[in-house]
Amino acid sequence: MDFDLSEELKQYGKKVREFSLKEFSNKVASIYDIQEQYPDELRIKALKEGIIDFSNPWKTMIGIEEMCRVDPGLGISVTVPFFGAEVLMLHGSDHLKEKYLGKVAAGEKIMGLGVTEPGGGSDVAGLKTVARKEGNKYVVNGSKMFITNGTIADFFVMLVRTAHPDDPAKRHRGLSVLVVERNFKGFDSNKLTGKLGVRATNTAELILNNVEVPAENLVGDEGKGFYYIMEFFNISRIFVAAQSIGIAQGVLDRTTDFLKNLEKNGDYVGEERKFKLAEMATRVEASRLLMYKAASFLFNYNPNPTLTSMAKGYASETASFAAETAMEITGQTGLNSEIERFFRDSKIMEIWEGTSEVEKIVISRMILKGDKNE
Amino acid sequence: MDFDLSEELKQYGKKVREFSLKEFSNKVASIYDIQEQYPDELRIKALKEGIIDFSNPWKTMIGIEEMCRVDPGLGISVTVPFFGAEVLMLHGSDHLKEKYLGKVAAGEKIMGLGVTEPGGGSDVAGLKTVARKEGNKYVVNGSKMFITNGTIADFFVMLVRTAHPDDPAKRHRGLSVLVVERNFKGFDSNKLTGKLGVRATNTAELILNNVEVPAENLVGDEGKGFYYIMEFFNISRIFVAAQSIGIAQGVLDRTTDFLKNLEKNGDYVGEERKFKLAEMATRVEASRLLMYKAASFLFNYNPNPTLTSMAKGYASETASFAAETAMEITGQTGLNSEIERFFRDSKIMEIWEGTSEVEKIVISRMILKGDKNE
Amino acid sequence: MNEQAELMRSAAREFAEKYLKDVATKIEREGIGSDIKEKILQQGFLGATLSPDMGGAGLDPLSQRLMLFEFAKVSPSVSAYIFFHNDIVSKVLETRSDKESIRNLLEGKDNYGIYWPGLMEGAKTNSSEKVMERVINSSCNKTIGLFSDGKVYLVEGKNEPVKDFKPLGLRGMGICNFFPEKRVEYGKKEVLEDLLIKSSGDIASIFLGIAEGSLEKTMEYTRVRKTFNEPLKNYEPVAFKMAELESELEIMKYSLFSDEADEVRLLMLKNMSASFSKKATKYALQFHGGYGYLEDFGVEKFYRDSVALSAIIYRPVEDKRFLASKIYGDRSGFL
Amino acid sequence: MNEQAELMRSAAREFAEKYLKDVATKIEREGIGSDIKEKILQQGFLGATLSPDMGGAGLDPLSQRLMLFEFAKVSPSVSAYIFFHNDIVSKVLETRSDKESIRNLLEGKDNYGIYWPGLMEGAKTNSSEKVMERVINSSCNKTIGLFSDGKVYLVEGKNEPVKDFKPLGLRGMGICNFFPEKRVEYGKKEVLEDLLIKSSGDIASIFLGIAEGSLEKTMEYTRVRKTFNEPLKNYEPVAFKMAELESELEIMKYSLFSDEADEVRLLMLKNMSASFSKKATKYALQFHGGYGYLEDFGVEKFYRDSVALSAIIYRPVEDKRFLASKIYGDRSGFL
Repeated sequence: MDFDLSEELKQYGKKVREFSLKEFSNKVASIYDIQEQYPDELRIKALKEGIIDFSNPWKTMIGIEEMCRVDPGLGISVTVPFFGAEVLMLHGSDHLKEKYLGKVAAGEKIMGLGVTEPGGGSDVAGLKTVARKEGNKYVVNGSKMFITNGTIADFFVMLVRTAHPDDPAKRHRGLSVLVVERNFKGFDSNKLTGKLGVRATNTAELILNNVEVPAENLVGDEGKGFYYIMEFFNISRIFVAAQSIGIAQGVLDRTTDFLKNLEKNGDYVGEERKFKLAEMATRVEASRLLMYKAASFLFNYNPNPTLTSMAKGYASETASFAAETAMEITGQTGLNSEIERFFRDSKIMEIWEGTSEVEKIVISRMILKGDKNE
Repeated sequence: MDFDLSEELKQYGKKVREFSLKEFSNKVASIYDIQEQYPDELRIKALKEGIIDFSNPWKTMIGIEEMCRVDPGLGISVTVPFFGAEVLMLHGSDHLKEKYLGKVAAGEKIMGLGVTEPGGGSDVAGLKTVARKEGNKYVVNGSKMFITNGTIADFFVMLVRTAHPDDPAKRHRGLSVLVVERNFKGFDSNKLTGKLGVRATNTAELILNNVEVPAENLVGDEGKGFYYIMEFFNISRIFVAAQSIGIAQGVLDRTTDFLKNLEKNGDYVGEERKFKLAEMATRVEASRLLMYKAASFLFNYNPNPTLTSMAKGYASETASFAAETAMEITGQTGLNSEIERFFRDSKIMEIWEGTSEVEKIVISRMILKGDKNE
Repeated sequence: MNEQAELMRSAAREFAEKYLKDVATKIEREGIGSDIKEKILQQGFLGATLSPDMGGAGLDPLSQRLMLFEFAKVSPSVSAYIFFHNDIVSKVLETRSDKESIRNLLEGKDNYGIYWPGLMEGAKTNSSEKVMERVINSSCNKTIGLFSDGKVYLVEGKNEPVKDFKPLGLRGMGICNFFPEKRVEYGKKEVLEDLLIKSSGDIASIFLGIAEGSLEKTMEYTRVRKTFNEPLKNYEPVAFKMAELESELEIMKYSLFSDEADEVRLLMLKNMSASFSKKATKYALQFHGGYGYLEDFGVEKFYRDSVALSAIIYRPVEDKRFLASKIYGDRSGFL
Repeated sequence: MNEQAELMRSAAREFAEKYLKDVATKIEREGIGSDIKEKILQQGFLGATLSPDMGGAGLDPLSQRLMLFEFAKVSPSVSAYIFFHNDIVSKVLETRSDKESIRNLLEGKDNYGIYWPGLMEGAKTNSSEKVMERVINSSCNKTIGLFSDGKVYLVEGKNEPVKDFKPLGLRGMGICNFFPEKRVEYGKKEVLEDLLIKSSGDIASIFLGIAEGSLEKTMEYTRVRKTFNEPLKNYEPVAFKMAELESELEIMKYSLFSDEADEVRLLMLKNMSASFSKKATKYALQFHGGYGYLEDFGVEKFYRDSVALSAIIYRPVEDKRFLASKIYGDRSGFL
C-alpha cells in the first residue's frame, strides 16, 4: 500500500496551485462571478503556461482540485473547454479526432457536451432530441438544457435519438452521439443567467431546428450513444469529485485561518467550532482517499463504478457540508469574504454529472448485484 | 499510489475469516453474549492455529477487522489478551519483556492495561492512583475502572501517580507506568456485569490497597508514564478503527443479504432502503481507507495523530451509524438476528480508547497548530 | 390541557415515582413483577381507554398519551405493557364486542402476548402453527397473533421461556415461545395495521417518554460529572447538544400534549419521535461515557428500547409512505 | 390563536399575494421598490409593534410573528426589511422615547440601515468611522450602527453603492457603504444583543417562512415533474424527505404560532428554525435539480437567504450558550 502521489504529480499540483494563487485573486474571481463572464483570457493563459494537461488524467484530476481550491468558478471554467473530449477520444473516428480535438488542445476551440434536456435530467434515455437520417446526413430537431459552454463552445458532442424501439424498456437503445457545430444552420443557443454559483462558467440552452449534421460526424456506432455517455459519466464523475474536494479544501483552509486568527488574537474560539473543523477535515480527507482509489481503478483502464459513484457522491456532499459549516463558523466574516462564493458554488456538485440520488442508485445496484467493490 | 494489500496480508485475512466463520457461529456468540463469559477456549484455539499474530501490526489490524466482522464480542475477546503490550515492547526493560510478554505470546498469560479510573475517563492526567516509592518498591493505592481483562489478566500495565507537581498545569508529569500482578498482595478486582455489548469481553474494576510493586517493575522512566500511554493510544486507536470497521462491514454484509433476499423473493425493497445501503457502504469504504492510510504512517514508525484520530473517530461513528441503520432497514428480522448484537456491540467504539470528542480535540488541535496531515 | 388529562398525568407520575422508579432496573432484569401488574390494574391504567359500557374508563386520547409518556420516562417496558393491552388487545377485543375477554382482562385473569411477524415490509413471516416464536410478554396466557394466512387470531395456549436469547429491548415485558391450544379469528392483517396507525400519538408518547427519561438523567449527570476539573455542562459540545435535544423534545411535547392534535399531526409526531428517541438516547449514553454502557446506570436501556420499539411498532417504510400520501393528498413514495 | 393574529395573518398573506408574489424575483434583482415600501407603510406593517403612544399599532407578538412569516414565504427580503425596522430600529428609538425619529420613520421620511460588525464571536469589528462598509439596506438615509467603541449610534449620512460585491442574501434589501455625517449614541452593544434575544420568535418566523416558501414550491414541483415517467413524489427518497420536512415545519409552526410561547420556547424555536431552514431550502433546491440553481425559479434565493440571515441575525455560539444556560439554570457551554 502506498498513499503517496508521484513526485511528478506533486510538482504538478504545486505548479497549478501557484498559478491559481497568482491568477485567481478574490478580486478577479469576484468580478467574473458578479458579471457572469467566462474568463477566456485565463483559459488561454493556463494553456500557454502548461497548466492544463489533459494527456494525463491524474494531472487533470489534481489540477482541477488545486484550481477549485483557490476559486471554483474560475477553476472549473479554465478546465472545462475539453468537456466531453473522452467520448471522442474513445469512440470517434480518426477524422473526427483530428478535425475537432486537436484544435481544442491547441486552445483554438472550445467544446461542450449536449446530453441533458429540458424536463430531462437523471433520466438520460428519456431524451427527445431526434436525429433523422437523410442520405449522408442527419437532420436534428430538439433542444438541450444546462449545457456547459453552451454559448461559447465551437462544437458539441451531442446525444440524440436515432431510432425508436417498440419496447419502452429498451429505450436506451436507439441513441447515438453526433458532433454538432455551432455554425451549422438551425443551431441556436441562449445563455442562462442568474445561476446560484459557478457563475464564471458558461451555461446555456441549445435549440436545434432542422440542423443538418454530416453522417461522418457520428461518433462510434449508431445506437450505442447511451452507453458511450454512461461510460463518459463514469469518467467525468471523478473530475466532479476533484472539483468538490477543491471546494471543501478551500473552505477548510479559510476556516482554519479564521480560527487561527481568533486564537492568535486571544479571542474566544470554543470547542464546538473546533469540533466542526475536525469534522470538515475528516470528511475532506476521506473524500480524497475515495477519489484516489476510484482514480487508481479508472485511470488504469479498470473502472469501478461503485467506487467512482462513492467518490463523486461523498465528495459532493462533503463540499456542500463543508461550505455550509464554514459559513456557520465564520458568520458575518464569511459573508463578506470568498467563503460565501464557495458556498454558492458548492451546491451544483450534488446535481451535475449525476445527482447524489443517482450515485446512490448506482452504488446500491452494484452491491445488490454482488459487487464487492474490490 | 497503490491501494492493494500484499498477497500475504490478503491470505492472512482470508485465513482469519475462515477461522471466524467456523468458530464464531451465531449460536456460540450468542451464548457467550448472554452469559457474559470470556471465551478462553477460543483464545487458545486462535493462538494454536496461528490466527493471532502480533508480530506484524498490519496482520493484527486486519485480523481484528475480519474477526469483528463475524462477531465483535468474540473477535475482540480473542485479540485482546495482548492489550497494552506495546507499552512494554517500546519502553519495558529486557527483564520485563522477557518475564511478562513472552508468556502472553505463548498463550500462558493474559495481560491488561490499567489507565481509566472511576470519575476519570478522557482526563487521563487527572488520575488519583498513587504509587509511593519505599526503598526498592512502590506502594500503590487507588482504583481503576472499566479495565478490560480485569478479572482474568495475570498482570496489568498500569498508570499511576509517582509525583505531585506544584503547578496543576503540569500534572501530566509525575505519572509513571508499573507492571502490577494480580497475585500481588492487596490487589482485588470486581467484574462489571450488565454491559450493553461486547459482553464476551471481560471488564472489571480494580482495587489497589497498599499493593507492593517491585521497583524493577517500573516501565521506562519515572514521570514519563503519561506520554507512554498517549503514545500507546495513538497505536491502539488504529485497532479500535479495525474493530469498528469489522462491525460496520458485518452489518453491511447482513443488510445486503436481507435486501438481496427480498429482491429474490420478489418482495418490495424501495429506494429509501437502497439509498441507506449505499450510504453505509460508502462510509465503510471511506473508514477503511482512512485506517489504511493512518496505518501506513503508524506502522512505518512515522505516526500521524491527525490521521489516526480521523480513522478512529470516523470508523467508530460509522460502526454505530451502520448498526443503527441496519436495525432500521431489517426491523423485526434484525431484532431476531445477529444484527441486534452488532448494534449493542457498536456503541462502545465511540467511547473507548478516546471518545469521539477526544478524537475531534486531537484533530482540531493538530490542524490549528498547522499540521497539514500529509 | 384538559383537567382529566392533568389528573391522569399526575396519577401516572406519582405511580411511576412510587412503584417503578426504585425497581426500574429490577424490572429490566427480572420482568414486570405480578405485584406491579396487579397495581396497574387496580389503578385502572390497564384497559383505561375502553369505553364505559365495556367496563373501561373511556379515557380520552390526550390522557392516555400523558400516561404512557410518564411511565416510559421511568420504565419503557411498563409503558409498552400498558400500550399493547390498551391500544392493541383491548381494541381488537372491542371490534368484536368480546365482553367476556375484556372482563377477564380487566380482572387480571388474562395477560396478553403480541405476535406479528411479517407485519412490516420484509420481515420474516411465521409458517408454523405449532409454536409462536418470540411472542412479546413472557408471562402471557393468551396472544393476539398474526398468522401466515394473513389473519389475526386470539390464541389461547401455554408459554415457555426462550432459551439462549435475550431480547434487545422491552426486557421487562420479556418474550416467550407460545404453544397455541385454541384460536379464534379476529380479522385480517389490516386490523393491526389500522390500529398501529390509530395509535400514532400513543407510540409517539412512549418514544418521547424514553427520550425524556434518558435526557433527565443526562442533565443531572452532566451537571455533576467533571472532566478536566469542569462539569461536562460547561463544555460547548455537551451544553449545545443538550440544548438542542431539550428543544426538540419540548417542541414535540407541546404539540403532542395538545387536545388539538389531529391524525396527521400525530403521524408526524410518531415519525419524528421515533428517530428523535434514538438520537437522544444515543447522546445520553455517550455523555455518560463508560458508565452509560452499564445496566446499573439505567441509561443504556433507553437506547436499546428506542431501537427495539422502533423495530416492533414503528414501520419506517409503511408509516412514512402513509404520511407522505396524506401530505401530498395522493399516493406517494412507493418506488 | 387570537382574533387579531388571525386578521393580521390574512392581511399579510393578502398583501404578499397581491403586491409581492409576482415581483418577488424582481425584488431580488432590483431591490424593494419605493412603491412597495410605501404600501408597507400605508398598511401599517412597518412600525406596527410600536406602542400606540409612540404612534404605532401596538401589535401583539403573535401577530408580528405571523406577519413576518407570511412575508418571508414570498420574499424573505421584505420580511427582513420589516423585521429590522420593527424589531431593531423602532425598539432602539423607543428606549430613548425618540418620538421625532419614530414619526419620521412612520411617515416614510427615514429609511434605516443596519450595521453591526463584531456583534458575534470572531466577526471582524469596524475600525474606521469615516465609512461604514456594507450596511444592510441599500437605500437607507440613517443607520443604527455598532461602532468599534462598543457603542450603538443612530447615524445620519449618505449611502453609496458597493462596487464589485453582490451580497449572498437579502438582495432585495441590498447593501451600501454609508458615510456618516452625524451620530448620536443610543446605548451599548448589549442593547443590540438584548434585542436579538427578545426577537427570537420573530427571527424564527422569518426562518420558518423561508422554509415554507421553498417547500411549497417543492411540493408543487415534485407533483408535476417526472423522471423515468413517474412524478418525483412517487419515489421514496423524495416523498419521505418531504414528509419529514413538512412534519418538522408543522410541529414548529404549531409551537411558534401559539399565544403561550414563552421566552425559552422562542429561543428554542430560533435555534431549531435556523438550522431547519437551511436543511429545508437545501433539499428544495436539490429536488428542483438544475432548475433550482437558476434565479428565475425562485428557489435558490431561499437557500441563500437562510444562510445569509443566519450569519446576520442568528449567532450560533452566543444563542446556543444562552439557551443552554437557561435550560441548565446555570452558566453552561462556555468552554
